[in-house]
Amino acid sequence: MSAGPGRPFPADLVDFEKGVASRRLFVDRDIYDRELENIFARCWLFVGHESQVPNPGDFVLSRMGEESVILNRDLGGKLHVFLNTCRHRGMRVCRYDFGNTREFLCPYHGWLYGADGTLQGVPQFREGYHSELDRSAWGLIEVAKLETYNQTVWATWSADAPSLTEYFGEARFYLDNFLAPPDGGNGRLEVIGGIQKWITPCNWKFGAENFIGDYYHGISHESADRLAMSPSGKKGRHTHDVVKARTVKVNLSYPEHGHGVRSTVVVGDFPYTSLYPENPAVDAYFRDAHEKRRQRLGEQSRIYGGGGTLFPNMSFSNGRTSIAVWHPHGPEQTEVWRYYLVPEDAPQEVKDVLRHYVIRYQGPSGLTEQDDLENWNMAAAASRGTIARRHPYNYQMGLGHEATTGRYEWLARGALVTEGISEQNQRGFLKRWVALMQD
Amino acid sequence: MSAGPGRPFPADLVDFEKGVASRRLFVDRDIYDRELENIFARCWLFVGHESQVPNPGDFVLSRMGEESVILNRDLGGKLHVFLNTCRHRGMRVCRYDFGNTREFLCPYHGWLYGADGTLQGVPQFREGYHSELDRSAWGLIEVAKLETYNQTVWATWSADAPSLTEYFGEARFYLDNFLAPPDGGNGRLEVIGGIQKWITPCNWKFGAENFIGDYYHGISHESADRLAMSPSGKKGRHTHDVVKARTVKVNLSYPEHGHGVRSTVVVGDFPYTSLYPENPAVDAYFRDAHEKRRQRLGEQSRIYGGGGTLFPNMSFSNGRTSIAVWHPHGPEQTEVWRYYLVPEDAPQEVKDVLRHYVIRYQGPSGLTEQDDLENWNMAAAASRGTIARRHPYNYQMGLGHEATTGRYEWLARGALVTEGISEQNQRGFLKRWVALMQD
Amino acid sequence: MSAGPGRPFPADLVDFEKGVASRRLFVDRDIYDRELENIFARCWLFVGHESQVPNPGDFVLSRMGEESVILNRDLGGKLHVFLNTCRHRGMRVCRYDFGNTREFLCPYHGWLYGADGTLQGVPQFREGYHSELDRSAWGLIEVAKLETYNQTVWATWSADAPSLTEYFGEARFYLDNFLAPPDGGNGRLEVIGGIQKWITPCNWKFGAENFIGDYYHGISHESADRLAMSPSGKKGRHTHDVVKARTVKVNLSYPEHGHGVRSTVVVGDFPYTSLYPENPAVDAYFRDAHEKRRQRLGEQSRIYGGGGTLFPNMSFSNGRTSIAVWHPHGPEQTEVWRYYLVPEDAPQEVKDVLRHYVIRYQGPSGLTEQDDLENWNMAAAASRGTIARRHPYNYQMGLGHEATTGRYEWLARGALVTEGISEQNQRGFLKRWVALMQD
Amino acid sequence: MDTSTDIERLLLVRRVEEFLYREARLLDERRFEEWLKLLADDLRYWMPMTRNVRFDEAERAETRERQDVNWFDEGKETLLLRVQQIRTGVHWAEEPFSRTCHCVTNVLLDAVTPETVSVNSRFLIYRNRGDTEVDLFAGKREDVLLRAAEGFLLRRRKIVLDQNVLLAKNLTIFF
Amino acid sequence: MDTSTDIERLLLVRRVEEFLYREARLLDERRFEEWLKLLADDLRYWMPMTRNVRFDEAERAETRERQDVNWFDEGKETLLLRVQQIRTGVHWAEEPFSRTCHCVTNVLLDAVTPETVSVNSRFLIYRNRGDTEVDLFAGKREDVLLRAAEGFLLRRRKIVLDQNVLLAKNLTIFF
Amino acid sequence: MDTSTDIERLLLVRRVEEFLYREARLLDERRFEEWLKLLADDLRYWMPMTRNVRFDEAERAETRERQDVNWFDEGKETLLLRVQQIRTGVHWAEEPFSRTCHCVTNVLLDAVTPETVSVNSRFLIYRNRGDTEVDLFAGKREDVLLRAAEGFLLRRRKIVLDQNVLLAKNLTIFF
Ligand code: FES
Ligand code: FES
Ligand code: FES
Ligand SMILES: [Fe+3]
Ligand SMILES: [Fe+3]
Ligand SMILES: [Fe+3]
Repeated sequence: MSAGPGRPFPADLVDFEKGVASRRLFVDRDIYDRELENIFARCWLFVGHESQVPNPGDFVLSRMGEESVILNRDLGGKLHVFLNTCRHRGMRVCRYDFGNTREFLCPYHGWLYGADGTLQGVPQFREGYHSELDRSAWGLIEVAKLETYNQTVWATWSADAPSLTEYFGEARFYLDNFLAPPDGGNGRLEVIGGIQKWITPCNWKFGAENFIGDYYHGISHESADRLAMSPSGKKGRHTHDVVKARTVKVNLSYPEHGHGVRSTVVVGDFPYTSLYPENPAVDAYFRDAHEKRRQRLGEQSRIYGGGGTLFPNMSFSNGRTSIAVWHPHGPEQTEVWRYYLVPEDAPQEVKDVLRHYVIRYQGPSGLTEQDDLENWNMAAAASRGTIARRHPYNYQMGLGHEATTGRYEWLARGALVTEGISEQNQRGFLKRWVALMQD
Repeated sequence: MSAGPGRPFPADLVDFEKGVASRRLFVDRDIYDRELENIFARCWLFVGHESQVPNPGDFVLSRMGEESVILNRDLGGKLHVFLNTCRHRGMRVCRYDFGNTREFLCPYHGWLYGADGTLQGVPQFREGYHSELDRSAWGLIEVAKLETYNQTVWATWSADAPSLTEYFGEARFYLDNFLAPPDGGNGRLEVIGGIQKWITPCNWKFGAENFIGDYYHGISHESADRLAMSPSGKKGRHTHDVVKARTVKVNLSYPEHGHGVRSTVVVGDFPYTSLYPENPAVDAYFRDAHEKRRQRLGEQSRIYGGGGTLFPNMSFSNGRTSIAVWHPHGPEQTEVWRYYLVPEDAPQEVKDVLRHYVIRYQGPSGLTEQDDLENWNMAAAASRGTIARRHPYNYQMGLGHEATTGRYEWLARGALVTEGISEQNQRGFLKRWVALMQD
Repeated sequence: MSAGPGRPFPADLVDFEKGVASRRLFVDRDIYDRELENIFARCWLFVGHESQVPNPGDFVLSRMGEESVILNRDLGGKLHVFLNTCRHRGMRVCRYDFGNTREFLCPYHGWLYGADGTLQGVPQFREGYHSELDRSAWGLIEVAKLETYNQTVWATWSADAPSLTEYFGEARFYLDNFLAPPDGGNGRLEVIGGIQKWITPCNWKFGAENFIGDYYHGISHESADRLAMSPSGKKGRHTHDVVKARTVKVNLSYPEHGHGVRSTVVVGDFPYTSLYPENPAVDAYFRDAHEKRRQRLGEQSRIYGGGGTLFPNMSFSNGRTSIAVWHPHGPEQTEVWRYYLVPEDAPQEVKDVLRHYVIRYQGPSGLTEQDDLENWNMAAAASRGTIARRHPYNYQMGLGHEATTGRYEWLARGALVTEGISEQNQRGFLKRWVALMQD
Repeated sequence: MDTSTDIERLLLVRRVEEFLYREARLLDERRFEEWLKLLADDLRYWMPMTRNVRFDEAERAETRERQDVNWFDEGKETLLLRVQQIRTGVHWAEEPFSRTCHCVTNVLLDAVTPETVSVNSRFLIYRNRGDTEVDLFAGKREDVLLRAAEGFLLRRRKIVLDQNVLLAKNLTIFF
Repeated sequence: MDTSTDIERLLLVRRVEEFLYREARLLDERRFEEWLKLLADDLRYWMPMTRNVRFDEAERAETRERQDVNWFDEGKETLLLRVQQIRTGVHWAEEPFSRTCHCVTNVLLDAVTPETVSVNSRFLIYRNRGDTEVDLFAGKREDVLLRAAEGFLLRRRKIVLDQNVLLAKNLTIFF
Repeated sequence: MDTSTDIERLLLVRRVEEFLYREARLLDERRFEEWLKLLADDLRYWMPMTRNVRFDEAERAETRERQDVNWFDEGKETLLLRVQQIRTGVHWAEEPFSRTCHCVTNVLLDAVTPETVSVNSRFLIYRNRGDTEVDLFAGKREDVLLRAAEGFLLRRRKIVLDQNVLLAKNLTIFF
């Protein structure tokens, strides 16, 4: 029963009433091919951060779906995202990971594109083309829409896509939270040099679902939890360091959009907890930020840590400020790109501390993500088989227990909300996934 | 013309009248996918030997079709075969090749299964699942049926499968013969530690067909035959050492079941032939066994050596007591698992001699199987092409010369039988194969 | 929308009016599979050169489509091309790259084929086959037709194929030119020992199209052009060394056949240009050849250099006398075989000079082809994606400016012709490609 | 002839080789605690990421130590954590554990001072895990060895892994 | 300084290296009969299989010599058979023959006695065959060399191949 | 003991190793102009192709120097062109440039004369390029080093690459 592009979509892949989903979602080539068309060629996708291309002519490679794209700033300073391919015979026009350039020269036959994507020169234009080639129609393939949001850059191949803020919906509140510096002010984040890129053998949705709200995979990180690796140097991960106040975990799902967020909310009093007692400068920075944030955000400053996935494949972790993009790379392979961010105007010492912690925490060399990657890989592999595919995955945790109002009015606006532990967000993700795939 | 699962099966792939079969059987992805469903998800498959898991809690990994399964003994001593995948999100629950365990803990989210496959613990059962998860419905996926036969363990995913002895049919006589110790008594065989596992680039049916009765591929082993490698140290392989009496080769096919057996039968007098003159203890063991066997089995002790394939993919070689399982691993790849067995109560010297000979004889380091593997590989590769696929394989040897009664009544019960050299057994194998594939 | 064998062929893949062609032609598995059937199993294919198998019993491996074939001379001296597979169970019967043999013994079961392909011996013919096997029907699979043309050897799987000269059509004029020695006489070329074989990650049509008339990819070789690598040791490639006379580039397309040729024609006076001033013996050879050629060919000696592609996958470069065969190896992979030829009766010094130049010029170690290979690879890879596939390649150069008569009557007989730079030949190639694929 | 300094040098080279080979062996034999003892307390262990840049911008290819994101950029304390993690038995990425084969080649001495020896070498590390997982890591190491009473101690290691997109799912082994 | 024992050691290390490198070269150049001459008559040649086990059960990973099934577990007489088989010209798995490249690295001496030298090393063996067949074998060797009149003889070789499921169709080459 | 010739030999071996390792390093660090200085003016640089032949026809496997088509069959002047080409910045096959790791192992001396030293070795070269391109080249080298005033110079290099069909799209690197 094929589910490839252009064929009717099997109705029984996900059963929201029973809370189960077919393993085929994670291993099937036809479904994957359909995702490339119905999801990655339509949705808004995260492509980068303005701090990567501060100056006119700056460019950096990124990806959309399986394809290489160029994120750059033209000579007038305008941002663009182009498919990295020549219109003539398809050659990859940009082969460097980053740099600054006024133009993209195709090395195959020499078509020359400006930084704004226009086709500026074609060898033999007069002699060979008799000046008949319509150069205006053969510029670089540009995304249908590009928008930035607080320095993050997003693009879509769909001219019918809603505006980016519409696309975010109310989940935007949590993106704002993520993109704000520790003091809750208007400062910016910046990407630290170097994007971690690696290939991991599992379907892209493992990462997307995991970050959307898998608060219940503690056993995955049992080994990290036994170490003294947290910023404070105490037992376990940073999650062990957090506020002594009573907190509650909150899951927020936006099934219309597919986004999902997990967050920790402080219930009672909310004093600063020193994570860096041995490093006074850093400690002072965070203490100060903590105070300012409380003052600025008031009750809303109760949100603490967390993260989520913006549909389909951009996951963010706050606290440890990083973004993971789960680029599809075949039904059983993902190319992960992980960006690390720090507050632009924090002192160098603070940046160092953040950088050092997060790179030993996440990524393929990180003490926690290593075990996630292993679990996703082996789960994917063990789901491929003839018999395995007959048995769906179980998404029943908290099924039917979703609420529509949270502890605070501002907390769960527009969302389904479950306090504590639930698979609500994964179900919400799949809701949107099915809606798009059925199209 | 696709032949994948769920589509009508091409009628012309095998022509039993002409004795030809399409090369597509050995290279085509669609046919292969259909085999996984119609054959490997339905037939009884060999999964191991009780001597591998003697004690409660013992487990060993095995395979069924392309999938990893766990063969284990629960705490009450009962044997089980489980698909090696968690019911929650599919994680491989057992990642060690063998061992002893009371339980299988899934490292992704911590679902805990007992050695009997029951789901015993689920983190967040109360908080997350509101105690609503029906744990009794989400245990490990167990085979539909499991049976043992003289210590060998078999399983099937089909609840409609006949009993194992029905499945064997009259071929059982030869399995009995294989599983009996040299003295023909009730002693057991045991698997020597370590299963040879290797990946070889050819369709799984090459091995299955070869062992079912390819008595005519002597040229494959021409190089081994020129060596002095037999147990007696004389020229050639063990096949050169055997009884001086007049013998006749017999091929037995059970097309209803797909099994096939090849055997050597002694026609005249049948004295003991000393293979180990330089090793008195070993020699004495076999001399004694020889006598006991004659007394016990009488006329039926005339069967000597041989082997066969029990449909679909378990091949056994007696004399050199080993079992090969041809696990499908893609249309052009097989993962071979080879088990070596010795009589449980033989003296250590005898076990040593048997072990030493068989591992230099079979397997990827064995002096004979190396050349088989090469031939299968290159035959498969040269059958893949556009033109090659238009020309069927030839299975005509002895076509129309099958008899239904053998030299002795007990020898060919329920079988087609051909003395000497024939492709009868391969045709019988394909008969069953077509019947299952047409379903 | 599948385009595999046996399905209707999508009408919109190539639009000759607009001069565009879908990227799917270069990345799509279904289209590729159809090519194997509709093109490689039907067209005349280049398989080698008589100088590779001068004596009875000589053989050399070659390829047709994805398959290994044997080009050999039987004991009577007759040329044959056989599929390299045994009729019994498909084993590759010839596993050496070249040699001399009276027979091909299959190492699996010992079927023995003569050098003329007849099945001469079958083990167990009497005992196993009861002498019933029709050996005359089970010889090696031979091509439907084999023809030689001035020492080059061609074969086809199609019994309906026209004669080879019909197949060449008027493009034969340029093949004659290519196969003639420098003096334009009747001397022969010979293949220098060793065929370069390598695997490169792009569709086979990249090479075929490039050599058919890509006169406009100078930027690809910008780096070579900056070196002093030409035979004369002056700046650039040999193309910089050529005659000082006024020349004009000519493109010739034979859309009925798919062939295409590019050539340089001298317009005015045509004196010898010394390329080897420092090597008097070589210089003398070429000076002499130049004069003889002028005398022999008269006006037609104006053709100078060039090359082309004979549909589908044989490309020749004259001047630097080599043949490339673009063997398909999957939709995104090609196995290139490159033959280097020299005039058989040239002095050794001349052969050395030619050999030395051409192997540092072409092939994977050659200073120019390295950059071609890179461009084809990256162009292919950047054409695979979901969005990329929506944007066709541009073939508009010179569209509508093809003439049917050339500067000289003999030059463009039966051809479309464009002087200077054009993509006419690539369009002609695709014309034939579409015609065959639609069948 | 006066070869005594040459011989001194030879002996030093061999001592360095033995240090590196023994270290590799400890890693391959999973004797991680003994390996930790070969590390100086102030060790810097750094593996930059490498990016694709123009022929004349090679110096921009590598991410910078202590400034950019790197694959590794740490000290002994973090390596200790990594060892401890493996020893928990619940570090799933290493359960079952990787089979590693550290091949060290092309050992060259750079600066030799009374306190330290700088060493340049190449490595090929083959990793095999589970049924059929294979990774091949190749690259260069630039080490600084401290001459301590108990023998050499590793004070600094820069590892240049010759990959752009990392072709392994994780980096749970030591380099 | 008193470096004479150090120098003795150096010379011994190099003699061992030369033995191993020459041996590798004989194998790569298919001079198998000369290779056999480097083997002591009582040679044990053993390659266990390796299994996936828990972090703390590494000693159970390998199959046991002379007890379990192993990839190789034999003496010189069987190696002689293997060589003879290759020389028949009808050993199809080696027709056409494999191109091998035996890289031996990390040579370390273990026990040195008046009669024997124990050696630990790493190997990477690249095999290429036919058109495009490639295998990469990586692992460790533990050798015991016998000091004989004619030079070293190989008395014992344990080969640990770092694979669980063997990723090659056969093992027709020597390690 | 009389080890002085042995020591001479040891020193020579190390000098040869250092030459080869330094050469490899220059290549890996893309210091091609310095590398060219290590080449004698009359250098022969030859990489034959290898064909599949019968067990007893090994000598026909390789294409012949200066007669047949080879992968490389050239002198210093062509290597100079190759370096110049890379330095143009428009040699697309090397834009972005390859990351190479030249591992040289099994260094053995053959003929040693007052003028030259003949050396046999093995190599494994890992190449990584672009995002995910990987090639592994393995084989043997037979070098002749010229003893010049400034140290060794490479006078002759035969490279046997253990591949039949070349498994790389190009050979833009040095061996
Ligand atoms: S592919 Fe870019 S100019 Fe031709
Ligand atoms: S996958 Fe096993 S508990 Fe979640
Ligand atoms: S495959 Fe050739 S004889 Fe059987
Ligand atoms: Fe996690
Ligand atoms: Fe056999
Ligand atoms: Fe070109």
